[in-house]
Amino acid sequence: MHPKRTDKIATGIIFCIVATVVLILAFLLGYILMNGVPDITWHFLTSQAQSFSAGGGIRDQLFNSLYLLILTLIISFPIAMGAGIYLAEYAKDNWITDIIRTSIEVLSSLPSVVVGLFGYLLLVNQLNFGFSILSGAIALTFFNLPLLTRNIEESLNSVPDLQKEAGTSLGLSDWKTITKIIIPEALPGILTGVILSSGRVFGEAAALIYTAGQSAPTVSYTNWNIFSSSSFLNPMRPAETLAVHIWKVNTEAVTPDAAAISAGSSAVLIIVILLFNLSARFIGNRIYKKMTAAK
Amino acid sequence: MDDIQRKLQQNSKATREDRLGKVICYTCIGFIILLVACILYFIASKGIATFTKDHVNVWQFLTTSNWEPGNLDSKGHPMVGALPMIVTSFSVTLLAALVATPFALGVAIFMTEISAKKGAKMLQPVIELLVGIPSVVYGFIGLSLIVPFIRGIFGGTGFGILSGTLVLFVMVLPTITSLTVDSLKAVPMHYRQASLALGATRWQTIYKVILRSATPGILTAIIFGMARAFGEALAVQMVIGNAILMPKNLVSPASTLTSKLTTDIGNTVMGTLPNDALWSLALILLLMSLVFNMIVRFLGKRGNIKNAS
Amino acid sequence: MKKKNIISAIVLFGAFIAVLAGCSSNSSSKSSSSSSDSSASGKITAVGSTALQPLVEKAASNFQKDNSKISITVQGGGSGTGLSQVQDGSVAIGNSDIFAEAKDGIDAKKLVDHKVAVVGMAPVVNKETGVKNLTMAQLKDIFTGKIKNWKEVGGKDQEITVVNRAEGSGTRATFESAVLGGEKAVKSQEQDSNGTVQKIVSSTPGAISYLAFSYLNDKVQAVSINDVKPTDKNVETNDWPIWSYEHMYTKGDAKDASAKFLKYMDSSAVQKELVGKMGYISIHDMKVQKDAKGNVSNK
Amino acid sequence: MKTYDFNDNYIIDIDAENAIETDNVQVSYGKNQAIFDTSLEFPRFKIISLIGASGSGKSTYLRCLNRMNDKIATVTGKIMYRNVDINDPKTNVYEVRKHIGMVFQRPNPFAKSIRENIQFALKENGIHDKNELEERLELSLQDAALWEEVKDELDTSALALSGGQQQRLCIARSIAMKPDILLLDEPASALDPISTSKIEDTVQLLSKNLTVIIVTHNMQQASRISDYTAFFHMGHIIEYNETRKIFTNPKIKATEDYISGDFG
Repeated sequence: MHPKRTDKIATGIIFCIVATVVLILAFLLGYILMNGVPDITWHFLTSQAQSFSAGGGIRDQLFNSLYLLILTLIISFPIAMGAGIYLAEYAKDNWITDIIRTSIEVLSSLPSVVVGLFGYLLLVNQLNFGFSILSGAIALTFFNLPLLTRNIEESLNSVPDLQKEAGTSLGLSDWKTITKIIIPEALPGILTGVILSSGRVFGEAAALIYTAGQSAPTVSYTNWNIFSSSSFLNPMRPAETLAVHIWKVNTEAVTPDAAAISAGSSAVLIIVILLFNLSARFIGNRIYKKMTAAK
Repeated sequence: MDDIQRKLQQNSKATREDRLGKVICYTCIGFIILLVACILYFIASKGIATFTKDHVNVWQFLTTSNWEPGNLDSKGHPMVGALPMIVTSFSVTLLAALVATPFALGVAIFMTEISAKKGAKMLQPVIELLVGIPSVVYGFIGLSLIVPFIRGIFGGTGFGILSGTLVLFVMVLPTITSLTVDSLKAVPMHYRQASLALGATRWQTIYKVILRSATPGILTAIIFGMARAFGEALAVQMVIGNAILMPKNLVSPASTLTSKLTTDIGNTVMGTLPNDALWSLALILLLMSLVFNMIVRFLGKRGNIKNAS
Repeated sequence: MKKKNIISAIVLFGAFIAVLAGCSSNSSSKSSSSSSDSSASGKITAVGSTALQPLVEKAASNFQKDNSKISITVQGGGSGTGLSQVQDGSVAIGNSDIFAEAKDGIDAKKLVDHKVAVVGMAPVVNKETGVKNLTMAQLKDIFTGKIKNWKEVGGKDQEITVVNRAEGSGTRATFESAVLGGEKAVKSQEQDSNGTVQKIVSSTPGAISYLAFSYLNDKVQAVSINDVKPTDKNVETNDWPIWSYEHMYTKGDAKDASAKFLKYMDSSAVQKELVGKMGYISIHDMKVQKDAKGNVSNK
Repeated sequence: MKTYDFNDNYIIDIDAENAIETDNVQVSYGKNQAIFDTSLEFPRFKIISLIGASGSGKSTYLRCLNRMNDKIATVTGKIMYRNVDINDPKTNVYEVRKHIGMVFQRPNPFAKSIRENIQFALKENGIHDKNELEERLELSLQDAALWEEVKDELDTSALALSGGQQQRLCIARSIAMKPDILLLDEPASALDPISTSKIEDTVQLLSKNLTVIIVTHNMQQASRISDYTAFFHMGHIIEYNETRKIFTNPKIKATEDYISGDFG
């Protein structure tokens, strides 16, 4: 027909689609922020949550979310790294690899509530971790692993084979070549993956209700003894995260200002993710530049 | 001279490093496999109990639509027919993927082919941000905006598959988009140059060359999106209506596997039939995602062969 | 820096495995942490009903101010979870808003019931239906699906949308035993939480459901039954028949720290102050009592 | 297409000290055999070029010499270096590659600074002395004829260099390891004539201290720089002789046809 015309029409359609999506996104973000930002005050961010009187804050929930995220990354990142390296560098193209890939995909498609219950039975009850940050972090690791692994594998694969040959031809071990040459080059891609999965960890509620628990006991932010039950760093204490808090406030809370707390918390969540996103990007670029000495 | 000969025949630091590296990688992958095996075993053993311990007929479980695990029917059999949930879960997931895919493709093409610099820079963070919005928030936005909207247009209560689809559409959009972007980026630059050099228009290049060679990646992206839609519980639960009825149309209240699971699991006692029956739902969920995975693998392999020839 | 990464990765991984291994060997001696002993110290975990959770949480934090050696963890998870956990002995206290006798798979004889509050429930309808009062028979017909339009009970010409509570939940069990008298509810939407039900009823035309008193507000219309208003006073005399207890179960008699805490829950500090604030009715104010089968007698 | 008899070959024995020699080397990718029964000797401190049409197996053969084919193909036969069979799976392959360096067709500098590109592998191999590192950096860059161009920007990214500079950096990176043998796999095929001639100069300079084995498409290049030349055809070594003799007086018809351009 008329390839030129088709080209124009197709481009037009794509622009429309992009515009629609941008509108949806802008609307969603706008909705959340417009509703929530007016409720964010210094007091809201720095005071404890209240069960049945107005004026509670989200200090503990906010900290718990961050702490849980960090702990999850500490557990899942090394494992995902190892698995990603395996898939990118060692895996042969055979049925075993097929099974491995399938199981990773299955892991990623497990409903979060099922993972939560699995974590609950295994970690909370069987291993006696109790409702704790650690249980939550391990449960979240289940989610995080497939996403991270896949992403790391792809980032590693995107580094040209020539680089690997360069390393091995110098008498470096495969391991050195991977860790010192390929991984640094793949770092920006890996970081994007970490950011994406962090976002998911941050917003996850269903898996945490049964693992990290729904209560935020009073903790002391001056107690640095990680083993003390009142320390904010103790990984064995129950911890309600921001997303769980939003869920709880919306479903069962009799708090008079539940709507405001929920809106404010959602906005805070989005803002924190935004900050995290930007800073990770910034740090990632810095590391990349430092490693490659590119200016 | 002798020294070099000796070194050639001995293990060195590099050998040990490699061995260590292999051990680390194999341990990690082994750990993941173990984990998956654990979860599979766990869900399978619990989910099968309904059929082995409580003697529910599998066929009946899958094809009847009466779900009252607490009660017995006139013949004394427990009433556990999961068909409505299965149908609804399938419909919601497929519809959400169906709606989201063109959008995700459009955005991904825009980000990689049309405005690779500016567009990508603008859209990328926003899309990543969307992944981070908790499902609870999606659920509440759905409940306060989408449900009344649907009610306004189609009447009824507004709860149902259509609302669920719309909420899931927004939720899976970032997943599908970002993975599609990855697979489009993976198409080598020289494909594009070659096609354009042959006089093809940009759209022809995108449609005939880039999309074709990225097909397996795009399919994987869709499946990952579907997986998310499949497993999503909290958001869907709020807008789907949670009625264990066969969905008559897109706007009548229905219930998905996950929504039922989430709603009821806390109210049942471990080891009893109502609890086992819920685990059977989880098992179905798992098997369904396995099936999806296999379909994609099959499609992906065919896509690859097509590309090669 | 990369080298450190890898080493730390290995160390962490090892630690993770070690922790897993270590803890799994602990699990055989699990009772130590949950039902701990010695007179005024110990760790109590209370799990179960999400409706009861805020009350117990608040009470626990007040309690710990005077009993710093006792640490109390309160979690949700649902009544079924609470009951099965306490029955297994993995937690000290199981919170439930349903009688243990009424739950399949729970051996109520092994559990000791501590009633800590009473919760009244009222039917609620969307404000636009124009209905403020129903007879018990009408209510029953609505929930069993015999009445389908609000005009049949004196409201607008509007289809009735029934929003039920999750099967097996305490709220639903209470409502059905008081209202349906053994008949089956019509299949309809189900929701688990009070907050969501409140939101759905307030925004869906023609909707009806039921809520705990504490969730009644001006966004939804609470309905009187046979011209009796849903108030605390009417519940105390059983003039308002839809109410239930909030239970805290222990396996066998409560011991030590748990006993002390449960006693505190029954004290006037909790019953007079907190219970009322939560929107519950104090167990002390009840003039009647109800048994597991729903029979009501004077105290 | 003309067919040639693969058994009709002419391979000289060189009466000199050998840097490396192969005995009966065969390479196959799965079921496809790429190299048949190849036995060659490479004398020390000489430049040897491997020529032949695309797909003749010359690159594959070259990669065997420092075991770069380990993961992609099956290599049988003996490869003797310093009286050690380096094709033996027990031989420490990393040590082999330290002594037998390789430069590839396309420049592949690490995404690091110029300095790090050279010094990275040295540090990994246990050289931590600052002075020595700097010395090796300078010497290798000088040998690769790159020093003058980059001495003021050693800490900038190697990726900012031009293609020719990148390739010379890769050569410098290899010779900084002080190898015995340097394998070059069509090192100039992606470069412009000026860069090519710089690399040829470098190679000739290097051969004073090490043995260079170079795969090339470019017959002028082979005749310009190498002492010996081996002609590969369809996985077989057809002729191996002094370069001068091969180009002026080939013994085998196939070689003659290839050199005169009347081939295939």
